[in-house]
Amino acid sequence: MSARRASRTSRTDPAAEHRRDLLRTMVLIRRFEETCAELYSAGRIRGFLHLYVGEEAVATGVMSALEPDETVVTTYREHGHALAKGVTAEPLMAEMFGKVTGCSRGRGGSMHVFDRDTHFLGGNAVVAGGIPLAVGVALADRMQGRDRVTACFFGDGAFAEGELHESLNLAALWRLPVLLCCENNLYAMGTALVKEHAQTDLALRASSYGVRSWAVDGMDVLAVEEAARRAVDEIRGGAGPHFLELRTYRFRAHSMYDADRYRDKAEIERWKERDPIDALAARLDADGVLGEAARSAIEADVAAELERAVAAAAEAPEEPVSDLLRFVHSEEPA
Amino acid sequence: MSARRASRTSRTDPAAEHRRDLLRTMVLIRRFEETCAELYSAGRIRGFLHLYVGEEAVATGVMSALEPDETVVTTYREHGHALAKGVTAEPLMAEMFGKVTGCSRGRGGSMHVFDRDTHFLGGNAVVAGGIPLAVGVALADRMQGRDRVTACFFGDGAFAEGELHESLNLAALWRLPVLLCCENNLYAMGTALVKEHAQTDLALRASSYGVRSWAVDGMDVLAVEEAARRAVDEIRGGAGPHFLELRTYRFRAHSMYDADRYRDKAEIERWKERDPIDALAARLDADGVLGEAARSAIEADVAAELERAVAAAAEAPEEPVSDLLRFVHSEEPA
Amino acid sequence: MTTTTPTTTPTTGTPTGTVETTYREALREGLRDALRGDDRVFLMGEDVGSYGGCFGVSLGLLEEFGPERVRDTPLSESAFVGAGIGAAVAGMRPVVEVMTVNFSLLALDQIMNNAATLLHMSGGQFAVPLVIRMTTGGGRQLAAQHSHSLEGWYAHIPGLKVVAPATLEDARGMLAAALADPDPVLLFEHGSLYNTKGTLPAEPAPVDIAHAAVRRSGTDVTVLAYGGMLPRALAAADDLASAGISAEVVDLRVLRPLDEAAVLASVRRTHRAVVVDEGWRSGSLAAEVAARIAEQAFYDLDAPVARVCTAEVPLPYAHQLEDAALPSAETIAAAARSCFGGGHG
Amino acid sequence: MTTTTPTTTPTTGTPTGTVETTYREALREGLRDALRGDDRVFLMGEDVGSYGGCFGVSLGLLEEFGPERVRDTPLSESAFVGAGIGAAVAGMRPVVEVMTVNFSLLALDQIMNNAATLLHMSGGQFAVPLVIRMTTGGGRQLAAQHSHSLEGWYAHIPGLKVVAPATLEDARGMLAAALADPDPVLLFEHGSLYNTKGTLPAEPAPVDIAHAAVRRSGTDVTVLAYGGMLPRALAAADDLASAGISAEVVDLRVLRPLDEAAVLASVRRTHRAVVVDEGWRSGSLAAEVAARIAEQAFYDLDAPVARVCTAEVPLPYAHQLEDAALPSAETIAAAARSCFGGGHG
Ligand SMILES: Cc1ncc(C[n+]2csc(CCOP(=O)(O)OP(=O)(O)O)c2C)c(N)n1
Ligand SMILES: Cc1ncc(C[n+]2csc(CCOP(=O)(O)OP(=O)(O)O)c2C)c(N)n1
Ligand SMILES: [Mg+2]
Ligand SMILES: [Mg+2]
Repeated sequence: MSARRASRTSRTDPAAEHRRDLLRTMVLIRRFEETCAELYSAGRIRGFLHLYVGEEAVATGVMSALEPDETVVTTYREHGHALAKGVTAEPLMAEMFGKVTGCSRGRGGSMHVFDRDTHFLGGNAVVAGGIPLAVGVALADRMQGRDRVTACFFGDGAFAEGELHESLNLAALWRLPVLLCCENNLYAMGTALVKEHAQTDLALRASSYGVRSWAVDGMDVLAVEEAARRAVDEIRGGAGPHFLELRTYRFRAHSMYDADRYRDKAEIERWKERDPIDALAARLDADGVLGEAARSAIEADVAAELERAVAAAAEAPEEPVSDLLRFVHSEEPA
Repeated sequence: MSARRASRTSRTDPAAEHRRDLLRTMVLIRRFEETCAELYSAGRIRGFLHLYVGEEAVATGVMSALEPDETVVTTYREHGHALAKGVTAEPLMAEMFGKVTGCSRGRGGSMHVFDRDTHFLGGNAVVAGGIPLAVGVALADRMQGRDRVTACFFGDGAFAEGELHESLNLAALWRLPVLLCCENNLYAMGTALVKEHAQTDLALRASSYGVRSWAVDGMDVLAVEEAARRAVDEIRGGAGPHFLELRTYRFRAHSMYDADRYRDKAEIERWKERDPIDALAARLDADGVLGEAARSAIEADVAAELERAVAAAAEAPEEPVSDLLRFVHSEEPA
Repeated sequence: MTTTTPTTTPTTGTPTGTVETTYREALREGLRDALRGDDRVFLMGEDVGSYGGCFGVSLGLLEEFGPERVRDTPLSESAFVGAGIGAAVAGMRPVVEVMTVNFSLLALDQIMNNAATLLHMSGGQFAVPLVIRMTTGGGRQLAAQHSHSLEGWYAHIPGLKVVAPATLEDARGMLAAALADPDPVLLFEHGSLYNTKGTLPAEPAPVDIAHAAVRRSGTDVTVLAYGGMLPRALAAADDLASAGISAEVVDLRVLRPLDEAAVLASVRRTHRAVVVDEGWRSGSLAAEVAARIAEQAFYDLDAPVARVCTAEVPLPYAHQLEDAALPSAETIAAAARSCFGGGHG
Repeated sequence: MTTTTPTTTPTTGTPTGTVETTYREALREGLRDALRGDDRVFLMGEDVGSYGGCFGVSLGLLEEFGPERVRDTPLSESAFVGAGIGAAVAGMRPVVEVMTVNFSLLALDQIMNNAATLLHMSGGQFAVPLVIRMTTGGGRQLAAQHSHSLEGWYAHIPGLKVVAPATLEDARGMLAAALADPDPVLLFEHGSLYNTKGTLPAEPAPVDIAHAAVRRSGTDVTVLAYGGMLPRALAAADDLASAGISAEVVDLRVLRPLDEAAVLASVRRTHRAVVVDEGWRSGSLAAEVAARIAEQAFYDLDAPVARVCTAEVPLPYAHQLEDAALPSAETIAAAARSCFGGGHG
């Protein structure tokens, strides 16, 4: 995103252009996933598929505060993070199809998107399991004198895992440059926040580790971006880890397997009224910097991009079975 | 202890008598462990041996607030807890010797003291590993309608483990009757508190889970007892788990293997001035309810008890090797 | 001591006293029977309640038994497994569900260092009558963090019993037997079996968790399998039959302690053995079974024991790679045939 | 790529260019060489710094290399092992110490689901050049939560290398080889070996972590062992020699991938094999070794492969029980003798 942003800010109103870019990213994520849902129903994507629909503002806003060479570690619900970080739709879609042109060569699938070029370190499907990795990347950056921030995403459910606690303490103790982004979408699968946590103010709890923490409206991409920038600036300035609790909601079920029996339909509808894409579009409209035509152009552009991605993925070759045992060990020395 | 207390409160001044009992318990723990240290040096106790010297007020004060049928779960540094809970010196010493008359039949040793009669559930040597057990016992009590409190002991080091976090949340979420006693002796082996935790106010951190928490002077047995009683009363009243941070210090090295290179001798000396036994004795003296003779009597009584325990342990038989495979599975049906 | 009242609510009654059911529903019936029959039994784990279990096994049980006995937990594998151990010690009969064996690594310290060890370490004082259920296995394109078969590790731990239902009977009946055991029992459900359909007697028959079961008799070669590999072993036996090889298929069922007598008895009859195991080959449970056969039936063997295991690779998402990594009816049959090919002997 | 400068600070110089040392000191020299030779190397774990390592291995390194490179961690096995993985991915060469294999269960999710898996799951993009050291084994009356030998479990995991130094040479040299490996390597030190004394050449010789080593040549029976069991296997060989049996003792050294060629070559010469393993028998690494021999050298064997493992019991504190549970020179020798006793064959 940063790269794209940079290439476009030469136009007349850089701020407006930037906000349109944010909108485009969110639309790309939304449409990408809607396409995935269809392809899943058609049996062309398999395994587990967790959609981010409704939460796009979180990944989009945070990534906007990161540099291209800064690492992101995230979960199985990561298509949005990948696209926002700059992984393009084509290798991402190919990964969904399990093709060798996929960003993880088809070995990872939806839950394990990896991309070295954009410093995208997964795609971790053990809840909370990615957090220590992010702490380690931050440690390496610090030890090697690189001025980088590593961002890590995880859910409200992950906050209950021991690894979260250990990692928060370690990051705070060593004042490591890591931005911990807790996507609080109020559910861990079918378990509501109040059934996961005795004390549900997660930002407050994170602050008890000596980590600066804020709760942020995760449906407002500009608010997310602003909070992330502020946190990243402070981290770059040496203030140690920061924690953002991003209050958001998933509009769809936990995964394609989930019948979503545990949520009140009215609750879902209420949250849909706060759709982050509609909200930003309305704001841009109000500011006179979007309009019907521009929005249609974004949609058309995204649709074309996805069409190409799907076509390419469909045609791409499968990895030959004779290569099964590759990548268990490195093919080159250290 | 409760039983012993009950049997003695018939004398003239029950409060004084009770405080003398607390003193006796602390002296018993101290002398028991000094004896162990000698026996270890003589090669008659083996394995790891972790002494509680300096911390006696913690176990003694907390146990005093518990009923005989209430469960205690603790760590490898548990001789004091066992003695205070009512395990007698004889089977405890036999356990140190690895004899079949030991409370764990010699299979546990110093780190794994268990005693069903006194509801003493170990002796857990994986740091923080006992905490979930205590939560589970409390859960069973609640589900079976038993009005009991389970007490769990662990160190400042254990607070960094994921299991602490998961257990605190679970206990708080389900409002379970468990008393979490964190023995903050400022070190986890050779690692000082400030190198273990970014935020060292452990009671404050525990409170962020929605658990009522207090920091208590762990060198003052009466303060510990009072805090424990207050917590236990509230827990019995249905207030859910409570957390006590008991600020204490170990006068000796982490274990008999430890050369104690990492602590400042002056720091150790400063803490020794706050010896919990001397402190209580001085107070009882000042209140005119102890005196030289009474204290000597306690010492003599304890010495005799330990002499008997050592003699019995020395003479007790070893378990025959032919029984090696016993107790891997139960010998009776459920 | 645990008395399980026979259920009278079969999924679909049939005139002949049998019911049409699935592996999933059979497991659910087992849970329902256990919850009905013993107040001390409760089910606890992530999403066992409102969600109905991540694979739908416990659907409806929350409504029937309420949130105290069908207990949703936070994502805290170590704490809730440990709490199950504590509750078992204190008189309950918990059934703890860990979603998959992959995540059970987060609770392995509790399982190994407490559940399996407390009784012994305490010199026989504290038993742990706990059942832990989890899903194992691959074949559903769930990739490298959701597909592994680690039950062999658990089968290494003294103090545990480990069982793996492969049939509807076992899916329904093993839980009662596990709960009747005074010590911890791990029950591994295979993810690819949940939708398996079949019929069961309306009245649940008691199932034993001490013995392997011969699922198909044969004379020429013994194929040993369990869980998700049993259907593949049976398919291989069909295939072998059409090539004139009579394969006996033994369902190990109990992974610890192994029913060595049954294994050896079959191999001593057939003189050839193929061990099928979805775990990775090196250090697999199949290695143990093969080693025992080679140790104790060495002079009865007409060919080396063959093993068919999963390729030594974290399971990939791509279907063709995953398929190639897992044992199949074809690779099992080929291994069996290879027992007849040798020029030595 | 990792260049390790040969150390020039032997513990005690001797005229002949050798030094008197111990297993512990040899490990420390290996660490010191690694820290000196490569800025990317750092040591991290509980009490590796001020305390000097729970078994004294890293004593003095904090003073020499400072707290950034000899890094005490909180008690958080999962987080600091995971952080080691992340740091390795990001260009460092971490050496993470987990005090004992028993506690490593708390980090097993990270080791299995991340360290071993990232490279594959990412289609070759993210390698994890990490070394994890830990102590294993019993024999010191540390009872059931500090004494187990679980390295066989790690040897089951594709994507890892697993090594176990039994000699002073290997104690000093294996770390450099492990750090030169682009992928995760686990190094198991045996708790009973730390005080082993001996001499080493002053100049460290490179050690390979691909091959087993014949520690004693023999012609009648192959005894396979590693780590803490090697001295017992060698003692058994002495004992057997006096009874006229020539035992070859092979030190497996590398538990994953097994040096199958070396194992088979020896067994094909001696026609008899005893596998010694401190793990519990069922599902032990010994089962894998025995299975491979029986699979691939079946027609070369004059007797079934024998295994000598630890009794299937959580290790007890009492010395006589612990001794009885562990393999000993006597039980190893007896197993070897039993290979000659059979009336069959
Ligand atoms: C350790 C572990 N336990 C359980 C699961 C199964 N699981 C996958 S996602 C999930 C819920 C996670 O909730 P949350 O962290 O809030 O993230 P969200 O899915 O809401 O984005 C669960 C229980 C898992 N993948 N890993
Ligand atoms: C999980 C685990 N990691 C490491 C150890 C080794 N160890 C034993 S005691 C100890 C320090 C514990 O410190 P703390 O919790 O403060 O208790 P204290 O010994 O001070 O009473 C360590 C690191 C262990 N037993 N378990
Ligand atoms: Mg969530
Ligand atoms: Mg401490």
